[in-house]
Amino acid sequence: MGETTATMKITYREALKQSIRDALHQDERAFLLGEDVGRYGGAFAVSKGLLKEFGPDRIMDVPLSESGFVGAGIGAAVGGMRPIVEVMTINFGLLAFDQIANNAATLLHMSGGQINVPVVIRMGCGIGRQLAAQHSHSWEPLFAHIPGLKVVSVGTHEDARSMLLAALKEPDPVILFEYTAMLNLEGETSTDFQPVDLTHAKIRRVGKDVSIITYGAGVYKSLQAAEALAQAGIGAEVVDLRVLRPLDDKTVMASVSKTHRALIVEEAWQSVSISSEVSARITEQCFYELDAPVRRLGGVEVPIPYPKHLEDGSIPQQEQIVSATKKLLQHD
Amino acid sequence: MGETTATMKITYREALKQSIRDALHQDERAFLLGEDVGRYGGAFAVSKGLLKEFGPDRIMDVPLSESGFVGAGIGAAVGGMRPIVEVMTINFGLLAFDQIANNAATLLHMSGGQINVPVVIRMGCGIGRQLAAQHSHSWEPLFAHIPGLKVVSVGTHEDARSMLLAALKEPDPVILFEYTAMLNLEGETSTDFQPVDLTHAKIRRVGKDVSIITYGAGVYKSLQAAEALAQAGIGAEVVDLRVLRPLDDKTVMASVSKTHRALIVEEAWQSVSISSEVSARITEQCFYELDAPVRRLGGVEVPIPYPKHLEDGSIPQQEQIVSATKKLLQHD
Amino acid sequence: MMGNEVLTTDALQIDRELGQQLLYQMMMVRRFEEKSAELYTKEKIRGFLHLYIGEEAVAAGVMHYLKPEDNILCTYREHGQAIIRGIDLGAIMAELYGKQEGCSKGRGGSMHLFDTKTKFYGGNAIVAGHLPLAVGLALADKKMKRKQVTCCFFGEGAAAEGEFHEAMNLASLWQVPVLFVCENNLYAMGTALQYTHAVTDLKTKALGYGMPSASVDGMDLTAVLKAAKQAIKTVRESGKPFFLVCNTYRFRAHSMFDAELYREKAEVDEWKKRDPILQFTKYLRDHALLSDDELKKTENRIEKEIQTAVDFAEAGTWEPLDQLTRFVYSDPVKP
Amino acid sequence: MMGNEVLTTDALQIDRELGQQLLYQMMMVRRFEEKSAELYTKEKIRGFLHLYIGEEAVAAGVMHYLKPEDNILCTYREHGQAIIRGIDLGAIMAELYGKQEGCSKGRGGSMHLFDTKTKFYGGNAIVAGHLPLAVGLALADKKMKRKQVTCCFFGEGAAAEGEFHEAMNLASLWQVPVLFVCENNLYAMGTALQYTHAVTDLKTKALGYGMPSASVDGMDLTAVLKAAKQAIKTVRESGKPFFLVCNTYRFRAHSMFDAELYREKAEVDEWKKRDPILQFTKYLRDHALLSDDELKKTENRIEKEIQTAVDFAEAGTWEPLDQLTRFVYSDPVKP
Ligand SMILES: Cc1ncc(C[n+]2csc(CCOP(=O)(O)OP(=O)(O)O)c2C)c(N)n1
Ligand SMILES: Cc1ncc(C[n+]2csc(CCOP(=O)(O)OP(=O)(O)O)c2C)c(N)n1
Ligand SMILES: [Mg+2]
Ligand SMILES: [Mg+2]
Repeated sequence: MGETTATMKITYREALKQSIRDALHQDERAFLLGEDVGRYGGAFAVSKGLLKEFGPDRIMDVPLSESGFVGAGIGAAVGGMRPIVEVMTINFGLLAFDQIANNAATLLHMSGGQINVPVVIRMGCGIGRQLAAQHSHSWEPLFAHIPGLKVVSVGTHEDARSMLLAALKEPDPVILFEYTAMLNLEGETSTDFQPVDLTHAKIRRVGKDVSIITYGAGVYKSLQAAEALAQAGIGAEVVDLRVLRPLDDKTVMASVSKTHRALIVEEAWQSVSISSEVSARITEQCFYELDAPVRRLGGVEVPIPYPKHLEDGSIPQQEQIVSATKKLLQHD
Repeated sequence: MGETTATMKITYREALKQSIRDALHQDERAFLLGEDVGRYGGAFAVSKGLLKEFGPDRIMDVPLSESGFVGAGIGAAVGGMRPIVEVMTINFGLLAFDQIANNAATLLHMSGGQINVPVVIRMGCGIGRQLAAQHSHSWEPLFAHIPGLKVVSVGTHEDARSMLLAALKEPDPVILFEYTAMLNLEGETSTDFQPVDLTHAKIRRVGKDVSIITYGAGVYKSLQAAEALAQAGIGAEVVDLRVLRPLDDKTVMASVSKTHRALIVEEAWQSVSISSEVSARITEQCFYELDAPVRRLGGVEVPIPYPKHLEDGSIPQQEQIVSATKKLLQHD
Repeated sequence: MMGNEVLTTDALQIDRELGQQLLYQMMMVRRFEEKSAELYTKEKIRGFLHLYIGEEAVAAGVMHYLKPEDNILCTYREHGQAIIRGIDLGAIMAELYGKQEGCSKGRGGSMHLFDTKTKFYGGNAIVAGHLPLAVGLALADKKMKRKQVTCCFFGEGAAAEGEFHEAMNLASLWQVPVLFVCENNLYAMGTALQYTHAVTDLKTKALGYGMPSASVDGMDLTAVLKAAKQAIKTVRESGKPFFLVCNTYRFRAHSMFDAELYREKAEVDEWKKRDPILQFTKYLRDHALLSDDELKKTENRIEKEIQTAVDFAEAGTWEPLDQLTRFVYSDPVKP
Repeated sequence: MMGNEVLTTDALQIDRELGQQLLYQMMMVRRFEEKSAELYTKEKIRGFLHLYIGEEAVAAGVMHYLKPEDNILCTYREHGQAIIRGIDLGAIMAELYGKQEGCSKGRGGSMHLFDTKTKFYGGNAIVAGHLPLAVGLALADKKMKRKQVTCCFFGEGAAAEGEFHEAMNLASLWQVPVLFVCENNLYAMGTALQYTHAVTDLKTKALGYGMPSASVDGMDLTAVLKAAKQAIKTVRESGKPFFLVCNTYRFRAHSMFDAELYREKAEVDEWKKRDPILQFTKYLRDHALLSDDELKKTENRIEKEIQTAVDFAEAGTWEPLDQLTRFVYSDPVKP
């Protein structure tokens, strides 16, 4: 905030890895378990080297059995550990969804407040690597529907570096979405990692004409779109939701009340999504501030096709964000 | 429509049962499979007597293995049968969600149009019987997020009697939600069952002042609220969405464009729900018709508690619909 | 006067005190549930109510060897385990009423009894959903070098679920101290064992996981005690899992919504002849470890204790509606 | 001239023609995949690409006994099965390219080859997700009184998933004709068999389902043929399921994103000595069923066919973007 701090270049993958390392160093109750996190080095090399550094008790390879090991992670959390469970990708997350929704999310409630479930469940997420219909899901909305969960989305390098550490401090289950298409992306982060909070959305770019509200892989895309819009003289404010449940209404409404226009961008299928919810809330909370109807730009509602041009066509791209924003501004 | 037809009294349970009977009589490829559908008579006695009438090949009891038997139902549909799979209640539906989302919903697409999946998956659904956190889910929104599925909701006796028959005619997978709290409810239906269509929402009550948009267990509640509102001189139009995916925008927008006010009522947790989606669409499609911000009345975001007063407090009740509607009208 | 014979089975010495204590436990469970059924009819208890009647020897026998630090997980049919574990009877009954004095503050009801003080982790109503949790609790114990056993009860129906397979494999792979207790009461709701499992000798299932196993007559408390002693000893000493099948029978309907169309009354009657309480009462009498007078006293004591529990529940209070959204997230930790 | 010995194994008579046909199949799979790897490097193929190299004898041996009306389901590592099943080579390659001339119209790519004409039901990329489908297809056949076998391939890693358990149990309970073929290549990505299963003799798993089973050296085509003949005969005649474990090895990385940190090169080299193609070539030569000249001809023929397939894929067309939302729902049926 005004202060200059030293920055460094780091890939999203490396930032994630360092956050896991820090977590394991900081808390001896923490351990990572998931398919291929150890000997393979992580399906996407996020945990490469950690087995050697921490040994097999803290970097646990597990069999293919998502319901089983996610449930075991929940149980271990109840037993006093701080498990970081990796579900290789969200595509396999439905196999563990019962454990997450019916156990992790309800134990505190069903027990009348006796049982905390401090588990962090990380899932690689999103589209963009031509992995076709069963391997390209953006299912953040499904998890964001469930009370009892905190659902967070790692849209920037800063959050890749720090969100896990914050998640591990939570007494309640946290679902943490990472974006596999961003792993190789380099970014600038502060060398002095500030603890991030898990309650607030974040304004990633200030602007006065329109609010672009997004999360996850939409963040950098929206920032790029905002750059392009700036060229055209349009000041777009980019709001990174970060926390998909519970939503930080205040930051969103403050932004929209200022810009009077909102575009919500996400890669998940548009129907019954985060953008639906944000749109509905804007209507409820600042309808009279709006100079134009809230617009959404979400994923096309199709199982994701394999070919690149069709895959690219399935999610909002920068140009579409730009043109949708411009259209929104013509509504005066 | 104008014509008088004979009507009869029937419980929601009996209507469902008769629809299964008809289905099995009409199509020899149809069969029912699910936990306890046969010898037990159905967890809620919906299929009582059918084992005797149709025999164990057509009324198949299955072991507790939701992923397995739902997947088998999908496979049998691919193999040319017309399975009616009963997932005893939606609470166990997450165990089968991978099969539904990754197989039933994608096979047509992944195969480039070669494979149809004409399966109907029925799930008992909803809250209202003091079954607590793991047994009171209203997870229609989760399924409505998935392209490739048709998701329908049985909110009335008429639909209880006929929707399954329509669903079985679909070439694509249909998820059909029934409401266990309504099973004993008696209702009036026509004796001459008209085939229903699976594309349209339905105006259950005509009104000019406000549109109450709802589905499932919200339908009768909203109709009762509309009665009460009528006493107060307010003409509420009740729109039963019926088809939660793909949504019938036209009917909704026509109603809202007429009444200029919309309240969306559902029992599911409010965040990232059907009501979020409908609200967002109204904003997108008829913002300038609105005389007041769209309002939602959804489930309170809590795992459902066991005691009756807390359970009742978790979902919108008639009085709340009435008062929310009145509030909406004060917005002029 | 009274005999003071001490019986040495392979499992344990049953003296007068222990014998009567075990009998008391089973009778208490039985009477408590009979009372619950009555209260259900009176609409004091609502929702689902699953009775353990007929199966009492399983919980009594197995749990006898558990220590206070051991973890316990159960299904929705868990009144027996909760009572035997020593959760306050009033708190259990209040929970069945849904009062905030209940052991889960009334939020859970019959299917969700919880009590962390006695390491009682539910009351779980998604069939087989608690098996992975059990593995995780045992894993935490192993990691924290606590020498504890996690005892996980579930029905034979649950063993058909994928979670059973995954949990059994994980427990065996990770070598964590879980005792899996399969309460084979021959029915999963209305679906008989032979329609649930291709192999009905359930202990066979353990072969695929390289896990030691045993099966036992779950209607005979002494047999259960014997098998449980061995099984728990194995788990405790080896730190590895064990699969124990207890063959039993429920005398009542699956829940209060069950017309019992799927079985003959004659079958139920046949099994009732093997009532674990009758059998064990006879056993104690035969060995002069129980007098008529003592039995009467126990019965009276149970009546009284149950009445006290009911009174406690009746006097309990409803949680105010404005607290509805509690227990969704933890209260913020005060720094 | 050339020997015309006819070999009678327990399984079948391998004459010159059959021997060379099987060799051709395995070589074709091998060369096709080597070509695919090359094209992957050239970025003609994208996404995940899982090679079957080293495991060819499993598909060739098992599928030899399948009839055109039998159903086949595979994992994402299914090029071998697709080729051997006779899906047009050009259509397979075009699918790997993502062209609309592909066997799944380009929508699926390498992991999702489909061809209903040959009853080839994928290409399924959720591990074990296709096992329940296989049971369902077989159930449909049984209900429709079609005498068909459903053959379902999956890896040893898949056998740890709950779906394996549920599908095995359902198939056995319902007595439906499924051949479950477990391709045990010792690794699930980087997780070795002993970290995936508490019991590493995988056929043991069948005991819990009362299903007949066998395991076989999957590097030896003649052994696979023998075992498969017996297994498929059993399924076809009894209408009941069978669990066949083929012990094999993949010579290549799991997919194109795999640094192979989890195994030693020496181990791979050791297994390469048992290359199924080398072994079977030697076998044919030893029995004078294959001449150098014939081998050369086969190689040439394969090269040519692959080149034709590549040309076909290259010449293929991209589906127009405006068709993006096709295949989400069926086109409305014209009445
Ligand atoms: C995953 C799941 N599926 C279905 C149900 C509905 N249900 C509740 S109990 C039960 C039968 C369970 O049988 P079993 O495991 O043998 O235990 P028992 O009730 O006989 O003690 C069923 C089908 C459920 N609660 N959870
Ligand atoms: C349910 C699920 N979990 C994880 C994955 C990621 N994944 C793809 S292949 C694979 C290993 C599968 O091993 P195995 O079943 O032995 O088959 P193989 O690849 O060795 O042929 C994993 C973990 C997946 N596709 N599906
Ligand atoms: Mg049972
Ligand atoms: Mg493998």
